[in-house]
Amino acid sequence: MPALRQLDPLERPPVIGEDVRYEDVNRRIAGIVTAPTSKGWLIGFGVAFLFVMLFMAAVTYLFARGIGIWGVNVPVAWGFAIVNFVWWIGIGHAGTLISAILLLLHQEWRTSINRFTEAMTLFAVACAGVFPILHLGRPWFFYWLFPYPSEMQIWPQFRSPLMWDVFAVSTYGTVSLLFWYVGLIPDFATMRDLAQTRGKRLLWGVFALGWRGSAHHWKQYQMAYLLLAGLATPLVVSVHSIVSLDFSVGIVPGWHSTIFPPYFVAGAIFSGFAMVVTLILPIRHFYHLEDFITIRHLDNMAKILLVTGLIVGYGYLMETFIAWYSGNIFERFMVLNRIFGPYWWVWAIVIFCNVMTPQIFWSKRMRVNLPVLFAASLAINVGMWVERYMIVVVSLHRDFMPGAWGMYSGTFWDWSTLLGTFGLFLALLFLFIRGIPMLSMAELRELVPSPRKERK
Amino acid sequence: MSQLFHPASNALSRFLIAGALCGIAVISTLAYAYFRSDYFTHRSLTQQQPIPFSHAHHVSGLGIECQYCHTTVEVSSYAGIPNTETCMSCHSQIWTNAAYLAPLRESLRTGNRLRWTRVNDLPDYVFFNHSIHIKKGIGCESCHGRVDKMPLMSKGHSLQMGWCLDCHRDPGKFIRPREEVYSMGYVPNPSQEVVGKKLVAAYDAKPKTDCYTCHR
Amino acid sequence: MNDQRIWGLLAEFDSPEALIRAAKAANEQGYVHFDAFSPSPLEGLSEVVRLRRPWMPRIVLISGLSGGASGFLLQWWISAAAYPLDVGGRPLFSWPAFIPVTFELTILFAAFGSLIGMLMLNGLPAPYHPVFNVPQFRSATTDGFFLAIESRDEQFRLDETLRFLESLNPLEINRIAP
Amino acid sequence: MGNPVFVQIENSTGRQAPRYWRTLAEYRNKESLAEQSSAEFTHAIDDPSPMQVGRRTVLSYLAASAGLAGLSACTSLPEREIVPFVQQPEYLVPGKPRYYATAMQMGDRVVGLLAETHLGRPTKLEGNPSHPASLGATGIFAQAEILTLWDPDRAATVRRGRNTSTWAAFAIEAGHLRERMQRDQGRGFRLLTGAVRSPSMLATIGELLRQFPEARWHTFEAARREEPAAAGSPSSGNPPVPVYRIAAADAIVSLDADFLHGMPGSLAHAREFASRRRPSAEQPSMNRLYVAEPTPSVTGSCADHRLAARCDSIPAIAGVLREELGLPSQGPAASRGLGAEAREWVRKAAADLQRNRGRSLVIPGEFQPALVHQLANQMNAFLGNEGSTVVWADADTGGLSSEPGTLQSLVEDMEAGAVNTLLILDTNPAYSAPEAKRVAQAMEKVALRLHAGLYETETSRLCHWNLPMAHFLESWGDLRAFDGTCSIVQPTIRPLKGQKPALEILATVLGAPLMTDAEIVRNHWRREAASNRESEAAEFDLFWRRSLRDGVIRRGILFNSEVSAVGSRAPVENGPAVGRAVAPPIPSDSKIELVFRPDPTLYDGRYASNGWLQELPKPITSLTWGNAALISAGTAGRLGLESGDAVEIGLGGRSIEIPVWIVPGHAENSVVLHLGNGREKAGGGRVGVDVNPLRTWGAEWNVRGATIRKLGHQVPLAARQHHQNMENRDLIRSWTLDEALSKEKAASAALKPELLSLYPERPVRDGPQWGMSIDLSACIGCGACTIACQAENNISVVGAEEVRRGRIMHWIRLDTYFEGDPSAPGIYHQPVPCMQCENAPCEVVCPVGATAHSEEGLNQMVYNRCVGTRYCSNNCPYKVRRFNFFQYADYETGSLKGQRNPDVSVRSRGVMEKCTYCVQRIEAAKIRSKVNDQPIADGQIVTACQQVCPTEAIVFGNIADPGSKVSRAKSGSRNYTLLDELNTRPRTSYLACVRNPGNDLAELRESEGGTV
Repeated sequence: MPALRQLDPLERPPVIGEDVRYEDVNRRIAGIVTAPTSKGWLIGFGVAFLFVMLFMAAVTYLFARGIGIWGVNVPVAWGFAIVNFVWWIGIGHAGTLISAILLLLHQEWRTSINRFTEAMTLFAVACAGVFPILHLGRPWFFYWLFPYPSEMQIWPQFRSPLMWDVFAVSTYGTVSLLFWYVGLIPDFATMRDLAQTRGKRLLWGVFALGWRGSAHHWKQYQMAYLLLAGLATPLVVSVHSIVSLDFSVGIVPGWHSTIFPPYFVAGAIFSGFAMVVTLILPIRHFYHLEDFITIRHLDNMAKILLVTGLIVGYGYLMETFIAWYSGNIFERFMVLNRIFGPYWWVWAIVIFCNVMTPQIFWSKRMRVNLPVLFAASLAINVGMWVERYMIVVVSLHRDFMPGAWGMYSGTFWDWSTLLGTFGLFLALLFLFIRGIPMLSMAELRELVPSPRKERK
Repeated sequence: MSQLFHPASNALSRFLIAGALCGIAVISTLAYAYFRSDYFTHRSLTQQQPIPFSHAHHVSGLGIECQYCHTTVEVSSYAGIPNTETCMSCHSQIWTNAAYLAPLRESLRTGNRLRWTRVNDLPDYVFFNHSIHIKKGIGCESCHGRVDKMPLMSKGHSLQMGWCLDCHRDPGKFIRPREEVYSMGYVPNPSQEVVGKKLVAAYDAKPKTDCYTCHR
Repeated sequence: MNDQRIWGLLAEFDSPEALIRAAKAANEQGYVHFDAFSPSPLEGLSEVVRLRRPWMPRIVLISGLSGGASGFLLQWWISAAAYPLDVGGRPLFSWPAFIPVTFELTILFAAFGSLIGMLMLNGLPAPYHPVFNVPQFRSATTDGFFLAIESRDEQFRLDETLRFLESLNPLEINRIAP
Repeated sequence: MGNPVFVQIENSTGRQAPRYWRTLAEYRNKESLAEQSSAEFTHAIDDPSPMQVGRRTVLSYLAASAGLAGLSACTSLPEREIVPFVQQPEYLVPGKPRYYATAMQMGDRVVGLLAETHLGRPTKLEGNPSHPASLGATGIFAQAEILTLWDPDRAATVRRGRNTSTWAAFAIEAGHLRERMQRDQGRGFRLLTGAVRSPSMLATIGELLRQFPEARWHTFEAARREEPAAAGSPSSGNPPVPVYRIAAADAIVSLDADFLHGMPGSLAHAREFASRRRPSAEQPSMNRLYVAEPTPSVTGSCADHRLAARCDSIPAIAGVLREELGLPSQGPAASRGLGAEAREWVRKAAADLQRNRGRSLVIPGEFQPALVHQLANQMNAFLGNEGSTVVWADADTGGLSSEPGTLQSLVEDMEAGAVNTLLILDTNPAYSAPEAKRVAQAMEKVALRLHAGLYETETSRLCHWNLPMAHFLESWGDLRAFDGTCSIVQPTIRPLKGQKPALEILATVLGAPLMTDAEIVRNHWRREAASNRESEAAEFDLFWRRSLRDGVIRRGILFNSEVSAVGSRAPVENGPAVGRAVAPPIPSDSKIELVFRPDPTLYDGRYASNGWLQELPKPITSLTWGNAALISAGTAGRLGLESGDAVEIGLGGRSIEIPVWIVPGHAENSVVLHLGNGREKAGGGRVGVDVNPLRTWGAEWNVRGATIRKLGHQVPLAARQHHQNMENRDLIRSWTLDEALSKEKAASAALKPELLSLYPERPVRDGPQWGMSIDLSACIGCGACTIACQAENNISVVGAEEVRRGRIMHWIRLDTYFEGDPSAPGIYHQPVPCMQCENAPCEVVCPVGATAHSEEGLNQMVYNRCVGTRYCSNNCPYKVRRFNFFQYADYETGSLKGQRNPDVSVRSRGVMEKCTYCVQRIEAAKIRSKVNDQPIADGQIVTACQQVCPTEAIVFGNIADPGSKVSRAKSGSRNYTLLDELNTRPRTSYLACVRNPGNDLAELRESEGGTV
């Protein structure tokens, strides 16, 4: 209806297909859940599950033998585990960003992807969350990181950024979950009322909490949702800032830098959106959601990739400049060592993937060219992982005392743990797609022309 | 009839939520209590011993001084467990053929050592030193409890870190005159506050709560 | 029939606009205990439906503040009071280091506040509700637009209210069993 | 590419650090840093497969080197026992260590020791301060002996052939043997021992030879060159032994002599040497050291003027030096043949020697031929050093008329079939002798072969009888030190598995199977006493008890003529006799020479199954677990070799495969190979490469004309330190003497930047504040501190694979850096323990408070609280924290539990650990002082590293007391802290290293004019 048209006066591709009717929303989105399981889904889930098994094997061996099975050593006492942690957390940022910040900014194009990206956030945070525990030398004492009244009368040490991490990540996980669930309540109600068998209706009904869609409900609901968005916005910024403090609080050259918080947050959004693109393109294709996830979305996401990519590039630039400007020989050596040292290839990959790749998005043709977009998003995902590798490993392997320098490389078990979390992530994603409406029907209804029932 | 749930389900659902919250509280309280319970710390739990040795009898009954058997308590980290000969110095005269002393005589004859079960045991990463505690006026009783009332030996206190800290933070509450260190059931006079303050100053008892004080 | 034995009347309309018009009308008629149901929030309904004052912001604010306060105090107590340890020559009460956790706890508590607030103010969870007695109501979460007038409203007279509702030409009207 | 940027960096460093080159690879091709890096990349750890993680090959070493009772804070309380004595020795107080004076021998070296025992378990060895060869210090070997004692791989059972037997059975066998020998006067009976420094052992052997006149005694020390002993002495049977008084020398010239580390008395040498290396306003003088040697040794690394010279050119250099000093000699002036730098070095050395007549010293290397020793003796005599810097002690012959035979003669006799019985006492020729195979084959010809030793070895495999020998800590004995001082060796524990001491085994052969070693030794000294003035029992008991207590036999109580008669009989007269010999010709440098030396940590291989020594980084190269062929950068460049490249070294048809290691300051065309590696029959199996196949009689120590062929694959070597360049960082300050003195005058506090902190300063605490000072001018880089720390603090051995991955556990590491021209670099050592920073970065980042500060300024590490985030290690700028990546400590192997220090927790998997300033010693001392109401005196608390250090480079104490040694050390201008710009405020500080290159040529000329 006209109200909608006014939303974007410029001639941009619409945020939702022209000919989508009100009832299509139910039919096509709820349909995905109610339809019988497809062979494609089974195969996809099966493959993901195999990697989950690999993950389980790696973790079991890890607990049995100790983290010595990884490549970590002294001086490089942090390796894949922390790299993966930071990378996954970063990916976990796009979801809340899209749901919360874009909501506050009235970017209505977020509507058709927010549910999906929130789910992605949750699963990414879940994958990230395992690493702080896995990487402990004595994981069975992980609970010592929580302030509980122990009979030893000894407590955690709150000056440590790792403690901040514990709270930041757990808070982020919890709030994202709440946010996601609140958003789901009306759709659960829809599913409850669409469901055929009584069993299904009961199941959905439990989650729907008896949602009736009354005006009162909607009023309070929108208020709560808005407040949650308002809370999630500073949260999402704070979380990766705090993760970055793990490094910038340390004195290691290449860590000890004030630019880290903004630069990490940008990096997080960067990798997060890259992951969204990577996932949404195939799903959009297989589940024929072109009408709901339109070229407009992809175009916008490509732009965000470009912007955040530029910010990240600026981060690299400043690091280098400050290293030279500070006159600190350790900082200078760190930069030179990154570029020309034994790990020069890491630096090269980072620059290519994170700085050069997004530049192609200056061109609109590239932004809307799906294969290019997909390839670029993959490159950025890799690039951001390698960037964290650069920050963690390349900074540590040559710090202050040459006599203690060393080299690092991941082992078979490092890699299997990383791949394992991919499996975990995808498996959860498959289950989500299959079991829960992956787009917010309640919100989509606001975007389509309202119906007019025939009188009988 | 298109109602999915029974009218009672409203009340039920809210009850369940409330219940879950209470459950968490209850469980954590129980855990807190458990790890401080005698059941967990083995406090006042008697162990199977080769000989049913009674401190009650030897200390309050016969009035034998602690150091008579625990000879090195003033000079070493270990208080010292009496060797077979020490026991035999009396038991070659009295109770010479008491059945339950057979293992003792056996030990002297064969030279095989007696194997007691530890009652007051600290983890290997805790380095406790008896001599300094004695020197600073901490009575046996303060850690080992009323040994003179123990027919069979058992832990007098939990010996948990928190318990140690109670004294290391404020020795005044427990310190006693050196001549009273070995006595059981010592009553401060006039009052522990007064005596404690005086003795802490007199003995220069400034225990540390540094980690290295006990862990090395 | 006796109007005590019904919970209210439920009228279904063919479009959001119709529902909004109906709600307005009911409002002008002076009905208080009526409610409109729609699959998605409708602009214009909220001001028609009289709401109690919005408590939500206050709940969230209070829970947030309490979270922050408790977090900060906890850290102060642990670091400066419970077991003061000299850590790297930093002051026992090094408050700048305590800010992140304080902030996170503020957000956490506030978030819980908003969820619990929303549920409480909406009287959820309420798996059972009289309106569910009307089979057609199932479409209220997909594509149906309903107006319900409760019998407890002192203006509620079965025949009048029925007539009033028909005047808004709904698709159909149902009695809601209590 | 990046080059210009890099140059800018090098110029733009704030401090006036000398210009350092980076890795050798870079030095050669500065053009591309990328290449340099890739060269370095070859050292990278490649992904180990899960199976490699198992480290099976080294498990048995781990066994010999790990720990007890874990930290896995168990929530369910375990049930444990108390086992009191039946009758308690009244002196034995549980919880208090006892110390016994004793002594050990290794080759020709004898060191007096104090053995620390807990409840009768020897747990640690310290030097005996009143012993002239120790002065309170020990070397790495003495520290490692404690592990050897408890090594589960030690020989435990009497074996006859393959089957186990008993001592009784052996006694019977010995009886038969003796009967036969009585019949034939012992014809064909041969005794083969190592160097014998024990008077009572000599006496026993003498007794044997007296009873069986036809029997013969041979000695074999794998790591001893035979002739020099006789050098420069009259041809008569008992040559005197030179004793050097290093402290008295202002100018020292070492002709390939590692006198600070690798010689009898080297501990004393090091102490005296260091005493002249600490210039200050009060004592502005300093000695000057000239060293000519093929590869940097510990001594060479301390030289003020070091010449990298092929081993076979040393005689020539000695000749030229002698010539330069102006001693008469016929023949061509040798100097013409020498290279420019060599001539330069010789001229400087000669000038200095001239200037310091009577206060100078020329020391010949023990692996140099007799000629060099003769030349050195002549020079010392000529310079009037006899009696001042070099004195002569009588060699102890135990009254034996004839010298023992050599292994070579024994082999010849065996081949000739002249030997029917061979008794080998703890020496292993079948592995360590040149032409070992020939030795083995010759042994086959012997009818009855008996072997007694600590381990079953390559040699014992060839013997009919294997007799497990007791460790010196398990047996009585006596030993004669380099200067003739004798000590009683007293046992600290009964033989763990019923092994027998060598003395008792010999006694059994002599027909006194019931004679105990205690009786033998005591009787010997009673006889000695009888032969002297006071022989009354009372006198003797007094003497005996005092000797046991002191660990040194006081001269004068017994002897009119002192045992270590610092003889006046200088053998100069025969000097000229040698002098007439034509100065040796200069060898052509073109041919590649092989130089064979005992391994710096495994010696002749006897320590091959000692995990501590295997894992102790070798000086200069920092290699662990195995050896490499050491070559110079130039040679490597010519052959296109990188460190780690496998090569085939061939010599006269024989060849070995071995990786190479490039050593800066190594002589060109010279390959140094270390003995003692690649033993099949040791602990967990073969480690490193056995270089013996290349050695032949007559060419045991160096030989010319080897071939090197690159094999094209890399061998992963386990080096501790991968980067030996300081990168222009102010880590080691090295000054010349003049600089040092001038700075001394102008109090150079200006060097230190003002250190501000955002945080309020700590209130000054009462009570002691611990601190440490390490004098880099005194540190010779021997590595004793590292292994002493390992012994004291129950530090685990991790094995080659883990070292390669950078997981070595040593709490105090030795960084060695090279400076300047790689062919003649400056070499600097820096021991790095925990700095105990006052503003410790590690503490702030620990989430569980497992590391925090103590009131006495210690940076505490609480193992049982650690969850293992390893954040502290990342945040430690000095990288002194060590992590248990696996369960390194061995909880299973029983015998090892005996070795553990009961006052230190044994760390479990997943916890961080680090240097604690030996807090167990601090706390013990504090408690002792409180219980006895005596204050802690300065120097009463010594850390393990401080106690072992031969040069007293490490000082520990209370910095709150301005009078303490450590405070005074820190007050000097040489004092500085590492990375002080980080404002970590370390409690461990360093004293700048002072070198004394001194004389420019001008000054030389005029001084020469004066003397010549």
